Amino acid sequence: MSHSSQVAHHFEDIEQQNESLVLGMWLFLATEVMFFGGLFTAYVVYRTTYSEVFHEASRTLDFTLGTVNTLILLVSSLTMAMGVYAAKTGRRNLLPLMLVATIILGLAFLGVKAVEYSQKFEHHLVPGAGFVWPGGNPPHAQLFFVLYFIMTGMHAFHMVIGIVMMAMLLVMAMLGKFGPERYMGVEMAGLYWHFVDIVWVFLFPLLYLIDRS
Amino acid sequence: MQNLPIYPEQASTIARDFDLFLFVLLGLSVFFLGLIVLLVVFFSIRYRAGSRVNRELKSPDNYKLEIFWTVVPTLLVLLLFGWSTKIYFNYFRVPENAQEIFVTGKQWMWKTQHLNGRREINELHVPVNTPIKLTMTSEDVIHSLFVPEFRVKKDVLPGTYSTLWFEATKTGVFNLFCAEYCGTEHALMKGNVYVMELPEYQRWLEEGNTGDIAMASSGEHLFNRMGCVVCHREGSGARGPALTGLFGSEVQLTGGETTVADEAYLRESIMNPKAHVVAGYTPLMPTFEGQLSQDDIAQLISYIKSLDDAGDPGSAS
Amino acid sequence: MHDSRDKNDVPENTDPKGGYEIRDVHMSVIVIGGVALALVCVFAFVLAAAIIPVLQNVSPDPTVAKDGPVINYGRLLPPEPRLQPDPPTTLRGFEEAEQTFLDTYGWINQSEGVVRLPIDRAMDIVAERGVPVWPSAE
Amino acid sequence: MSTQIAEADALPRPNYLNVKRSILSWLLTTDHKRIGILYLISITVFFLAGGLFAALIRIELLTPQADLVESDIYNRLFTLHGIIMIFFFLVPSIPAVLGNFLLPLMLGAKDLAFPRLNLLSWYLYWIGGVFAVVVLLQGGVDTGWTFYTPFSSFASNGNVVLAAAGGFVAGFSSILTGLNFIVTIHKMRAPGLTWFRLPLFVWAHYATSLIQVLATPVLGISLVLIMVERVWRVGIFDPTIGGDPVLFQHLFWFYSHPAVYIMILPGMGVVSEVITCFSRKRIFGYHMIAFSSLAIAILGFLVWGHHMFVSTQAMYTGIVFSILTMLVAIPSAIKVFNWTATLYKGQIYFEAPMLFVFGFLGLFTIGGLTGLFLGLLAADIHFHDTHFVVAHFHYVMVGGMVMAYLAGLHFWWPKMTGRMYNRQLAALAAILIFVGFNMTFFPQFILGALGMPRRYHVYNEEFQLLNVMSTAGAGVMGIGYLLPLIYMPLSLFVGKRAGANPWLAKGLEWTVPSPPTTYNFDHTPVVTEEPYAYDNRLHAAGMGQGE
Ligand code: HEA
Ligand code: HEA
Ligand code: HEC
Ligand code: CUA
Ligand SMILES: [Cu+2]
Repeated sequence: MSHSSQVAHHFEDIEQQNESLVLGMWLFLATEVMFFGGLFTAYVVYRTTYSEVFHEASRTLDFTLGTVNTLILLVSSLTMAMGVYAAKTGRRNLLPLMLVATIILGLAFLGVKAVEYSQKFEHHLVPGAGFVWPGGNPPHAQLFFVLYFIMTGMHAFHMVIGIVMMAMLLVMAMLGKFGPERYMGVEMAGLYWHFVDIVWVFLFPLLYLIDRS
Repeated sequence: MQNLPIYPEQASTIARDFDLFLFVLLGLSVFFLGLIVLLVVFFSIRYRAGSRVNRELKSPDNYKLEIFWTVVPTLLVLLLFGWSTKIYFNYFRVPENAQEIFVTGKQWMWKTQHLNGRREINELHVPVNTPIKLTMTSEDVIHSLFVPEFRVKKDVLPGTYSTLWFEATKTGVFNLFCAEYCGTEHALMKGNVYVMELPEYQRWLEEGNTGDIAMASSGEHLFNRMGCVVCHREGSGARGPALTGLFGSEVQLTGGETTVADEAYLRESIMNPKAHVVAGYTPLMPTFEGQLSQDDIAQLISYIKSLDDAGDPGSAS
Repeated sequence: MHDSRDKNDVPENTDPKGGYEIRDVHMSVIVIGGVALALVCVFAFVLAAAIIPVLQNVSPDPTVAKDGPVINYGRLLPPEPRLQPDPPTTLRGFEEAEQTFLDTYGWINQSEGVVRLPIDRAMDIVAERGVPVWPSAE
Repeated sequence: MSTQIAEADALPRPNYLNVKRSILSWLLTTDHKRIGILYLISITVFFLAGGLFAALIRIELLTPQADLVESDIYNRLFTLHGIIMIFFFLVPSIPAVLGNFLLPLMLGAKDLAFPRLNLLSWYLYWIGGVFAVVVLLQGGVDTGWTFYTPFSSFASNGNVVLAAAGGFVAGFSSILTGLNFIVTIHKMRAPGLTWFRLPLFVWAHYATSLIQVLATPVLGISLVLIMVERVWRVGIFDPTIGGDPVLFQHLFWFYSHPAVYIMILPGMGVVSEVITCFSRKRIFGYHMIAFSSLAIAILGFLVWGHHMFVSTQAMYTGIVFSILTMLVAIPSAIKVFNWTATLYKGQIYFEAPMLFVFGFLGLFTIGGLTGLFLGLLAADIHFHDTHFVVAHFHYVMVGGMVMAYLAGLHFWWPKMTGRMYNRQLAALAAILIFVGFNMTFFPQFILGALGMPRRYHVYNEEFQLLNVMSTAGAGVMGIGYLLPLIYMPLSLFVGKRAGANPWLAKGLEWTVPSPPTTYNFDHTPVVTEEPYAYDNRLHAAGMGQGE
């Protein structure tokens, strides 16, 4: 059988290679789920023990910015999916466009996050010495913000990695590297991006929507 | 060679049930271990390479046997689980009439305090045949109170009261260890449990508790509430002289004469501070006449008397 | 492109075209395994819940001392000076209380109208009016 | 005709060892066999370091008072001994050395699914290793391998952050190896090699990789939280400001119990291969052993609470964890029974690998049964944090896993190097290690029963005699471990040529020359027969002779 240049030496054919890459990516996402799982466990434990303080603390988060960010990510998943479709069907001009859109949306998300973080600094809500909390038992409130910063920070870090990947794919797309016979790079990036989006879909309600009564 | 101890003494109610359970568990384990070892040795000798024995195999697999040696161990371990949980139940639940003793673990010492206020370090005196409930917490890291002869152990966490109970069935001195690693001197954080007959224990308990401990402690309460501590705090910068070791000592007054700080002097200093102004101090102290009853003053005085040089008020002198 | 062959319907011993084995374990085996595992967990939780009442009436029901946060409310405590569970926090609380006692107004004894003044204010008053009990500052 | 083959055979055919000899070709190799050898060298280095610390611990414990080292040094000794032995020796040992080397060969594949990822795993392992060495030079870490808070977060003056970072990076090496294996087993099996024709070594590694992929990230996040807590002290685990130290214990043990099954399952895989080959008999109950591996892996995730029976756990929680711990023991019991039944009516050869497996059967059974003791609530209250636990986990880890690792090493050494080692010395090593081991750790069961707590460098008088016996045993065992370090490297120069199948074993890895060529198979093999298709009636002439 022809050993086309796309297939690595130790694979028999392209199906085997593609299926291996996809399975590999899903397994990697499983490790990410367990990694964030540890954080969600800590969040659940402390929210149940200090629920009323967590309610108060959650109300200080900027609901509108959070919603905007959720929309940004949902749209970026759409552009990402379009990108993968473009790569698979060989639309050489649509792919870079979609990649650029995804990068811009990603940067927008990080921008909004930066704004939210700066607000926290102004309101002295950043855990550590400078933490000021008007309401009841400040240490428990600080715990909410510790979890807030670690979880959104870890998510943002994964966002940065995603954007870097998109940039590399963009360069390769501009050089016409992707097409129907070679699209796995884009598909894998797509899987990763959708995962990062889903993590935010869990983070947003847990952190922002505790008690919007 | 001194007799090689294999097993710690049985000195608590739970120890007896525990030892019986462990004996049976050990028996079962030796049986299974023996079974495996015997079979392996027997098979490997009988069927060693080249030995002329019948090696005809009816069928490679034998599902009946496999189901047998899945079901039997499962039932066995669940029975063991049931029995062990019954003992765990008694370990976990504290009898109603248990006598409470407070324990605080601190990096590398155990501090215990009986309900009448008597405190000990690295020692625990308890009456025999009486359920004792230890209410324990830690001042810093996680420790774990372990008395091998009682077969009891419980972690001691900062910020949490964890409870452990036992009923000693034998008088004597037993080991008290810290089991959870807690730092450099983890191996030295140990002491002894002294189990005594009830009357002897009562005597021990009372002996350390002189009458005025109760008076001194309420005195201290007043000392704080009335604000004396604000000016008579230890350390530099306090507006008034430190009162530690004052009682019975020579006091230098302004104007050169000295007097002995006896009870009358203390009473005078509280009611009419201007009468004897201590040398080197501005007469800032306000009079507390009309604010303190005679009892209050008596308690304050017994508290000031208790501030002996050790600076640890009320410790068992 | 590959015909979408059902993974497991390839006959047992032919040499699959692709040069690697594509037959996976039948779904039924995985489902049975998953169900068995779920049953084991349910069994464990049910047995645990069942065994507690059984043991409860075997031996009298002394209080189940629950480990919990360090709360002294409603406890029979030894007299002061008591073992302190958390000395640094207690000291911080004590000094704050002491400072507020010294710097704020407050009732000492409302019925007799005795009030507490901040120490600096009290010193100014003493400087102005002197203290009635003390002989005048000659 | 035969002479040409002999001549051709005499010339060193190009194989994965001699195809390229430069250092760079080794350091940048993506050949799974070379990466296996790189791991073999790396973990031996760490085993010696860990063993050195163990030797120092045993010497210190000779006397009730502190003679060799002060308490602070001793605390760092057992912490580093634990961390190095677990994370840098035992977790990678069989998967990274034998697994990497043999999985593609056993599956009929040319390499693992992601060769470059495999090399990255080795480098991540070594970055973690460098962290460990830096921690060592900076004065070590004194929290115990369990890193319990709040001691590790504010009271320890050891290099906790560095050690945690080292563990974090090394963890990814384990995750990526697991990921590589799962994809390879799913997607790269030779034609005809259906799941129930896979060697049980592969089943064991599949189960192990599942745990590596799902459990290790949780260790990652716990170490990250420890680092955050230690640097900024924001109260995640600090009770004085609202945190809960027991939460760390839950996160840590959620990884660390599955981790102990990461450590034992590959060993069980080796035992299945060795015991069938040297009793010339089909494995008894293939399906039951394969499913037991998966059952252990999955149930292993549900029992972590048995490490916290005496912490402030609710009664109900303790009971549930105790039941599940009992149930997790059953698959191991099934395996031991099946191995024993495999010996029935076989042709048993007492070669070195088989001797190590006999050692495994005895010692793992003792270790496992004492694990049952610890799983029973009543017993654990007394035994927790005493030398009884130390004895338990050394019996299963050293008595079980290291014996299995040595069995595997002695079984596949001819395949990896094309050379036969001195079989008498190997037998002596097996016996020495077995005797030394029992002398070292059996007294610790009694010490534990007597109530000697763990991590004590100063102990009561009455414990001394048993400790002296234990230290004596450690000496014998140490010599036993040093023997393979001599005769195995020696065999590379003086050992007889091993030929393709010195043990006349079944399995695709024995159908290729030893040492194999870089791409393993000239043409993809087709598998038609069941695994372990030995005929127990025939005498395996020439067993172990090589060419
Ligand atoms: C390779 C590693 C390994 C393995 C395989 C095991 C296997 C088991 N372990 Fe162990 N364990 C450790 C490594 C391991 N452990 C470590 C490192 C620690 C301490 C960590 C620390 O605190 O530092 C520990 C601690 C530990 C504890 C906590 C003790 C404490 O700190 O208080 C417990 C409690 O349940 C436990 C239980 C078990 C059980 C039930 C098994 C079972 O899987 C064993 C099953 C095997 C058998 C049962 C034997 C074979 C069966 C037969 C011969 C048939 C007859 C059997 C029956 C009737 C069932 N282990
Ligand atoms: C896989 C894991 C593994 C392995 C292989 C071992 C191997 C050994 N272990 Fe270890 N051990 C642990 C895992 C392991 N251990 C863990 C997890 C702990 C708990 C840590 C904690 O509490 O935090 C522990 C703790 C522990 C203790 C308890 C310490 C305490 O609680 O106070 C003891 C005591 O005897 C001990 C002894 C030994 C011995 C004698 C060996 C022997 O098998 C070692 C034999 C090897 C050698 C003797 C090497 C021979 C070579 C040399 C010495 C040559 C010189 C070296 C160079 C040239 C570099 N170990
Ligand atoms: C506003 C500050 C202040 C307060 C409040 C105060 N003191 Fe004083 N105290 C002093 C000063 C200044 C002196 C030393 C000058 C003197 O003897 O009048 C003193 C002296 C004393 C002495 C004599 C010390 C010696 O060495 O001879 C005693 C006893 C004493 N105070 C007890 C008390 C008691 C009891 C209270 C509370 C009921 C109290 N003080 C409250 C400032 C204070
Ligand atoms: Cu306290 Cu160890
Ligand atoms: Cu465990």
